[in-house]
Amino acid sequence: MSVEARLELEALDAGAELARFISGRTEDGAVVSFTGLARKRGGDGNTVERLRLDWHPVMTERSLIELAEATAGRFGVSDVLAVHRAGEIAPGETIVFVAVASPHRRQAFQAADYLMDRLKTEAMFWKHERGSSSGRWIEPTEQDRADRARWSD
Amino acid sequence: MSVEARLELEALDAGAELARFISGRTEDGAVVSFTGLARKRGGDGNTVERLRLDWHPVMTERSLIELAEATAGRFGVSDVLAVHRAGEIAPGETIVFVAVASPHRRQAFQAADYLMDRLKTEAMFWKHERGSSSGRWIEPTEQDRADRARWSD
Amino acid sequence: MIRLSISFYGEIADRLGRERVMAFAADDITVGEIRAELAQQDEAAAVLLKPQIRAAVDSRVVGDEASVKAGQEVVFFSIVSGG
Amino acid sequence: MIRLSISFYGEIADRLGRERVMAFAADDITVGEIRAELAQQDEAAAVLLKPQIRAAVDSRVVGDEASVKAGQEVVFFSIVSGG
Repeated sequence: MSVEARLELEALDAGAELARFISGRTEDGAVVSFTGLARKRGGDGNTVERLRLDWHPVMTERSLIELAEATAGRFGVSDVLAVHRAGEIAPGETIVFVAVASPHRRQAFQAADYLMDRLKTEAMFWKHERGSSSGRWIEPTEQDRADRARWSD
Repeated sequence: MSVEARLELEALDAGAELARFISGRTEDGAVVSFTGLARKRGGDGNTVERLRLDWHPVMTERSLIELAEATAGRFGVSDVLAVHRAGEIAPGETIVFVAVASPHRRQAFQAADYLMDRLKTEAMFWKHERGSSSGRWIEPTEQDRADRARWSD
Repeated sequence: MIRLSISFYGEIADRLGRERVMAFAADDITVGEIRAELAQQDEAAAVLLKPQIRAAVDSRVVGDEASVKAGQEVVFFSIVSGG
Repeated sequence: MIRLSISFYGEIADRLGRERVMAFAADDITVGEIRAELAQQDEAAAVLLKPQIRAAVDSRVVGDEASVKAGQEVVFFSIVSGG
């Protein structure tokens, strides 16, 4: 079992990450990935010009590693990869890429779903949306908290 | 909403498919993908040298399109892509790639999960595993049928 | 009399071959009658009487009551599995 | 007397700045006491008294009872959100 989690300050290339993750893989039949993209429209309906993710030099990457490890342990999947952007992000760019490999698909789907729910509410980022005239801080939504609460821990 | 489903007789490049699928996407925050890989070890535990997927010249691709459309309609997601290999496949090669884009992640996860359950049991392929000494036809497992039965239709 | 091209997919192709061209005395015939006729001619074809072996005519999945005319393509196929 | 570097992450950084260096009279001090001290000095810092503003000392998330010594880094942060 291998777990890789890292912070990416430059562009995150989801296609290349997936290609690398599946390369040479002959034991696992199933790879589920999640790609989170920066949306042009913010939670308040206004156009987003720039998303900024602040991060802490130590705690942020550590939170990614801990969440990826918790995921691998809980679902007994083969490998977990989590790559998360930080800094300034334009609409359409990839914010987060998560991939899980498993011999069977059910566990891979569940693990990726779980990891995303935890990243949304527990990864140590502070997210700020800037529109043409104003900015606002983004916190996990009620839906994010409800999604997280589906898992008993 | 756009639905794309196609049969691939040559190599299927999951990384390139994902890169193309997310490119220029600024309305959808969530892309879930599933990549199915040919495993070295068969369902009976023996080493697989070659997987062969037989297909029908008309019905197979149509079944992919119908399943992708049913998925898009059921979950109201933005876009669905399904690419399925046919012919001779070596261990480690990609058999199927599915991607779903949606404004929110819950629907994207559910739609990809649903589409895979239906592809496993309803896509019109006939799958044959060849080992060093013998061959066998692969049918959906009990687990595949149970997974399919989770969805009420 | 009609001549039909009948093809087989999946496990049944191992027993029956990929394709047969067959002649039938009638002007049309149902899918169920084709199954019965083949099973009578050929011991291996008894598998066609099992309900999990489905049929298609001109690339549409049909039931045993479907009638087949000259020039139509008949397919019998074993359980499918994708992904 | 100790001098501490205190940094702020998330929404509270808009009100309090990214970092402050502060001196305290005691040799050690708890996180809770730091919150109270800051809130007294600065009206905007009253936000630090809210329970959703968490604290970390030397990159470990801690409770208000945690004690801080010279040379340690203190972080206060608003609600986190990834993905």
